Amino acid sequence: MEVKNIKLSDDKFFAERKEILEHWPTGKGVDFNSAVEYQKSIPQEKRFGDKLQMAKKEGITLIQPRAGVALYDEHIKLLQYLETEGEADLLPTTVDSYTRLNRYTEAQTGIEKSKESGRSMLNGFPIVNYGVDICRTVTSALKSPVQVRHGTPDARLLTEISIAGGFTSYEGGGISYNIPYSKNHSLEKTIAHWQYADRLIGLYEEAGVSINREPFGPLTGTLVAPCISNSVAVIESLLAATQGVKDITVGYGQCGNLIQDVAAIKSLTEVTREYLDKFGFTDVKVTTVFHQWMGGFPQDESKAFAVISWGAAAAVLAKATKVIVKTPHEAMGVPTKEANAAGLRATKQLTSMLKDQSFTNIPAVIMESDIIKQEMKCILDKVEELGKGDYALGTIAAFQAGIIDIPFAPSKFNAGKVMPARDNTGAVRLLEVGNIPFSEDLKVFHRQKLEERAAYEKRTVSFQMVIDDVYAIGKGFLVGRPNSTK
Amino acid sequence: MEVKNIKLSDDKFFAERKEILEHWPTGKGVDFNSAVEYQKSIPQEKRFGDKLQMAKKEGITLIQPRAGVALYDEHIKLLQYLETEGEADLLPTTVDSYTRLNRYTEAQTGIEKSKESGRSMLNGFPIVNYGVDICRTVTSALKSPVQVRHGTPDARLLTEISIAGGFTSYEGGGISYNIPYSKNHSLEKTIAHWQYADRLIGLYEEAGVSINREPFGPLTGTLVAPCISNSVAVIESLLAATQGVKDITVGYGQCGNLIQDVAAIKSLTEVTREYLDKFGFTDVKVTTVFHQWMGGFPQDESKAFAVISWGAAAAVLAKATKVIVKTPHEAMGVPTKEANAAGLRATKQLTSMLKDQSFTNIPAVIMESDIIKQEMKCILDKVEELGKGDYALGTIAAFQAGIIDIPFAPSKFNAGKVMPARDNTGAVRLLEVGNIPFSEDLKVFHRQKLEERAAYEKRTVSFQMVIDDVYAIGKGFLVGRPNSTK
Amino acid sequence: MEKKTIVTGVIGADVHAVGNKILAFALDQAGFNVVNLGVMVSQEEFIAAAIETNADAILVSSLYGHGEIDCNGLREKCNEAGLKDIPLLAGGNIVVGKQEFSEVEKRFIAMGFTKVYPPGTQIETTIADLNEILGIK
Amino acid sequence: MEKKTIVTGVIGADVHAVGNKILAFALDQAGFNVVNLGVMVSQEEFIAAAIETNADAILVSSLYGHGEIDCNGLREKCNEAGLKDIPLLAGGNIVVGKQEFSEVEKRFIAMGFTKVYPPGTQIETTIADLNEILGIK
Ligand code: B12
Ligand code: B12
Repeated sequence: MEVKNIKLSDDKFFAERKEILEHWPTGKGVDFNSAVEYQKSIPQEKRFGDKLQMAKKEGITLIQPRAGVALYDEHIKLLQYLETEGEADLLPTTVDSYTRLNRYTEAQTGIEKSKESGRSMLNGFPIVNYGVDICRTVTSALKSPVQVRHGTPDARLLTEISIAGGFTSYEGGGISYNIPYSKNHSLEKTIAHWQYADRLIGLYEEAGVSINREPFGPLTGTLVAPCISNSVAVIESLLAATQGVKDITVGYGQCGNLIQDVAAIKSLTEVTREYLDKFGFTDVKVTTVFHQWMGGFPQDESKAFAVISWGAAAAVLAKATKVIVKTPHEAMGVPTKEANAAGLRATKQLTSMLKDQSFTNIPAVIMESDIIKQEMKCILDKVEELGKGDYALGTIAAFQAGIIDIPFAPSKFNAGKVMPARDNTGAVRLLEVGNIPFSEDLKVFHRQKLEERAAYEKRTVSFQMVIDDVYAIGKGFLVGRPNSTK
Repeated sequence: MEVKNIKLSDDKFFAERKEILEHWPTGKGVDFNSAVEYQKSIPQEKRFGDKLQMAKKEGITLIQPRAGVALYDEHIKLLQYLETEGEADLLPTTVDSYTRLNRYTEAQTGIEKSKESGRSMLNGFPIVNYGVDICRTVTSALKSPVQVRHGTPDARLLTEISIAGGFTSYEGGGISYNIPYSKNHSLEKTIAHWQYADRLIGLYEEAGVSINREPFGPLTGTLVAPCISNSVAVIESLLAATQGVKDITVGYGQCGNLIQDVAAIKSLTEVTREYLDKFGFTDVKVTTVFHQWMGGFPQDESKAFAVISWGAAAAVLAKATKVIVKTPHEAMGVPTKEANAAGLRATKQLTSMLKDQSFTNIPAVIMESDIIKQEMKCILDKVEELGKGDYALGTIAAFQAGIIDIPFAPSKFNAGKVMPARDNTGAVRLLEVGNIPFSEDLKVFHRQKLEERAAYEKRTVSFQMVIDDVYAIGKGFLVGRPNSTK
Repeated sequence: MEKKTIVTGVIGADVHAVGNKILAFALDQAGFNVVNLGVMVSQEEFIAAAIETNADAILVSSLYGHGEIDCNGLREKCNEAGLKDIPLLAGGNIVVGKQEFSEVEKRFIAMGFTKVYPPGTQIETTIADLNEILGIK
Repeated sequence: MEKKTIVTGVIGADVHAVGNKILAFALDQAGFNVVNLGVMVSQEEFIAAAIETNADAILVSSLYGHGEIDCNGLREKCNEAGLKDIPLLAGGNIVVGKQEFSEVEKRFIAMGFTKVYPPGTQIETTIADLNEILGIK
């Protein structure tokens, strides 16, 4: 199977579609034309993309939780609660892990067991099992726009049901929902699957319905250097735009050093725009999402509040269009609705309190942003070269060669040679560059930054730093120092 | 009564002392020599000043709560709890409001009523009523250094008992514990009273016992522009140093704009050092304290956590030596020990997580710091001029003339002409300069900053802005915008 | 219509001045004749001012936590001084700590207060209630 | 002394790889012979690996919340496969949501697990327990 970055032909798409809609009985409930009609009936203030554009214009940062439970009436109550008690601006529907792996039979068991036990036995909302009508019941019960958030390598049926079900935004991508979320799916397959999803959304666009699309920015959420996740975001934006997507939100997971975090959002915005324009997609809208720290959280709820708040502050100071919010239960398990709303309210306090402050143009941020841009250029140029101008082919080759390499990813198609570690100020650098094609200057830069830390900690640069850094935030630190220099 | 900024003579001091120790029966328990001996027996790791110096050297920020209850065994338990469960680095003993006004009989009623009702009927710990021995029972039961925090215009007896009781740090000053805390006390009187307190600590210094002294930085805690509180801090440092104090911690209450907050601590440190040196006090040590937002708090506990965390972050990024911590109960009442520890743990997460990041040298901070220094120079020069070189006389004259003027202060000796308001980025500026002797340039600067906001909000600069700003943080904002521009 | 006169102040040894200043300003804006005694006001001062100005209500603030001790006996002293049915309102952070407000309310009503308010009461509520209590529409 | 062999992996449809990588590294450092199956491991794969490597214990991680469903029946399958008394340890975030751990523990012990661990269990604890269970001192 060869996958190229070209718009799917109608023939190819509709042939595939026929098959997809038969994967599970609920597929029969999808009808494109009536779905377009239904989507058109959704008022503007409930459309995800419109609300994002408004926020972008006003320079404010919207807040959005993650949430999903097995039973749909409980799910509605949960989202309503987050809307009223949590003051959420945007709502999610987080899909369960069985659905993400197309294991609809197990998801069905989860639904049944949840009914029996009275508590959710699934870690999310099984959209496919419920089908179009129940999804419409959910999305129409709420005042705010709702987005599907998942982690599904093959999301073709899920996309069909979701958009027909009235969701106005959709997360994922052929790279970002594969490498961090899967072990055995090849990139050829997942990129193709996501071309399908993006083409479907392109068809909605062509029918006058704009659906917001969001590549999953944070990847494994753990010490992912900005240049890596930003490069993936740019590539997925190009792949989506090629299929006709017109509204993209690119994302980044907080690393914790404020300068680097603001610089990451800045470079992400600018380079995504640059590449879309370069390939003629000047009419594609770009907004940004900042994820509060995605790695291991402290167990203590007060400390979790602090991590959440710091993430909220960084998001606003970076002028991200929206921020995805963690909860004080993060280290423990799927949060109760109360804990979820608590994380939201803490975040809301800061998104409104700090909205008039910006750090996007301070010199240190501009410098760091320039470095990230240089790094991204090294990666993206090589991807383009390997693909001979085709970003789908280039990406596949790049992963094979370790040109793109995501730390801690479970996928066997990821090289896993890169090792990240924090420098002496907590910014994430690369201890082991692997095959990422950095220029000599950049390699020296990363090495120097880590030697600086090593000298301060009086130890050599080593894998122990990586381990220490993985635990650090959970233990109350950013840089994982040896006990002697704590 | 005329009060001059000269070291009290032994004659004068000891005559006054005799009288003071008779104000309440527990005064008899104070013996200077045995107190010196007792203080010398306190191990170094429990000495406030030493721990601050260590933190300063390491560039870290220590955390300290406020806490005090009526019954001493409960008070010990409370502080032990904050030490273990709250991870406090430094401990307080907050004194109740009756003691602060020397109403020891009412404090006694409070103790009795607390015993009866089983809950603390006092808003703090009545040090004077308990006397030296019980204070030693308290201070020796703890692993960390303990400081007395109060708000007492005439604290002479309180100081005697506190230091003999084993406290190694002491908050307050003749201005900062008068103007925000009193209605009728004249500055002549309170400056004289605090000369006594400072001289007593000077005597301890001369006997080889160093006690840390901390002027109360935040004053009324509500929109106090940095130049005002910083000027008061410099003056109180000079007054204290004149009496022989050798270890001073100057403070500032967070305003909320990060650049301004970091700049405030920067200018405070530098100008205090400069003035102490100028007057020959080169051997006086200077550290800083940053107070998390001291004005009205949000009712909601999650939102309070956000405000607390933002204060913690600002303190660390400003490299303050310590931070005074609020609690999620702030808007409601004196916190439970659990709420107090929760605020501490949130703060600890960020003081350790962000310790390797600093904002003290970014250009925007340097610019803002230069402005604060210019403003302080205008004020301090005039104080010096009015006092003909004597900062005690100068201060009294300056308050009379409104040269120093503290917003919202209850004292009838405060001019009350100054009105602060936030500019368009949330920095506190002066809407009404009153008689503060700013240069024309500075006046124009403040005016422009507020006009900028007015234009954005499409209304004129007015008192309504002040009111809106007072409520803003409690309502989730920093700048109090009219509804139309929220 | 004639302006109603309100005596306001912060009772006891309490120096929290911010709310008091803003409350007085807002009541004045809302058309009341405000006699603001500021902070650290004794029961006697409240009563003297109410008599002198022929006040229609006394609005007591207490923020610092000693409100329960400080307010105790105010109603009795009002009665003795001939201010028999004068409305007494209390608000702020009137007790020590975060307590179940319904309990606090009971204790204050038992002490003879007409109405008591929890922390964070909006100025609009205060004004609306005053209008009702004083029969202004 | 001979090295003890431990089979580790993340069960079910779970892809949380970070803890697994670090756990495997630490066990190796601590002197165990580690057979790390990575993420998304089925019950069958655990058992096959344990048989093949003659393992002394199986260490099951589950992070994503479906641990209870995924672990159900593992002991029975071990018994059938001839791994009668092999120690079965489970840890991570093994159930959905923040639950009273003692309840969770009961359910897992009832399912035949030797030991279960709450979220945030330190590597040192894991190693110490393994040493005890396997009679290493
Ligand atoms: C990073 C992360 C992710 C990354 C994972 C990237 C990757 N491929 O590795 C991404 C973003 C992809 C992700 C996805 C999901 N995640 Co996730 N994730 C986390 C997070 C934040 C950190 C996990 C981590 O790496 N910790 C650091 C490592 C070092 O610690 P650890 O994994 O806990 O492992 C240590 C210990 O647990 C212990 N241990 C582990 N196993 C065992 C076994 C034994 C026997 C013993 C003794 C000890 C032990 O030792 C390990 C090493 O020290 C946690 C929350 C947290 N902990 O803060 C949530 C969390 C685990 N995720 C969760 C969920 C629900 C999901 C998703 C379903 C939904 C979503 N949020 O998108 C998907 C699931 C996908 C799937 N099919 O598995 C939930 C699980 C809920 C529950 N159990 O109730 C958590 C708890 C967050 C939450 N509170 O909701 N996640
Ligand atoms: C600023 C402040 C200070 C400043 C005051 C400066 C000054 N002179 O004004 C300083 C730092 C000096 C200070 C000192 C103290 N404070 Co103080 N302070 C505050 C704080 C943070 C804000 C108060 C404020 O200005 N709010 C803004 C204004 C606009 O709101 P307000 O005062 O609540 O008033 C409004 C409403 O309550 C209502 N209202 C008020 N009165 C009435 C009456 C009626 C009838 C009605 C209907 C409504 C009403 O309308 C007002 C206008 O909107 C509060 C906590 C909070 N609220 O966040 C603590 C707080 C009031 N302080 C407290 C304490 C304990 C003290 C001290 C004893 C100890 C200390 N922390 O140092 C001293 C007391 C000194 C003394 N003798 O009074 C406690 C009281 C505890 C309790 N009741 O259980 C509080 C609640 C903090 C806490 N949680 O511990 N404080």
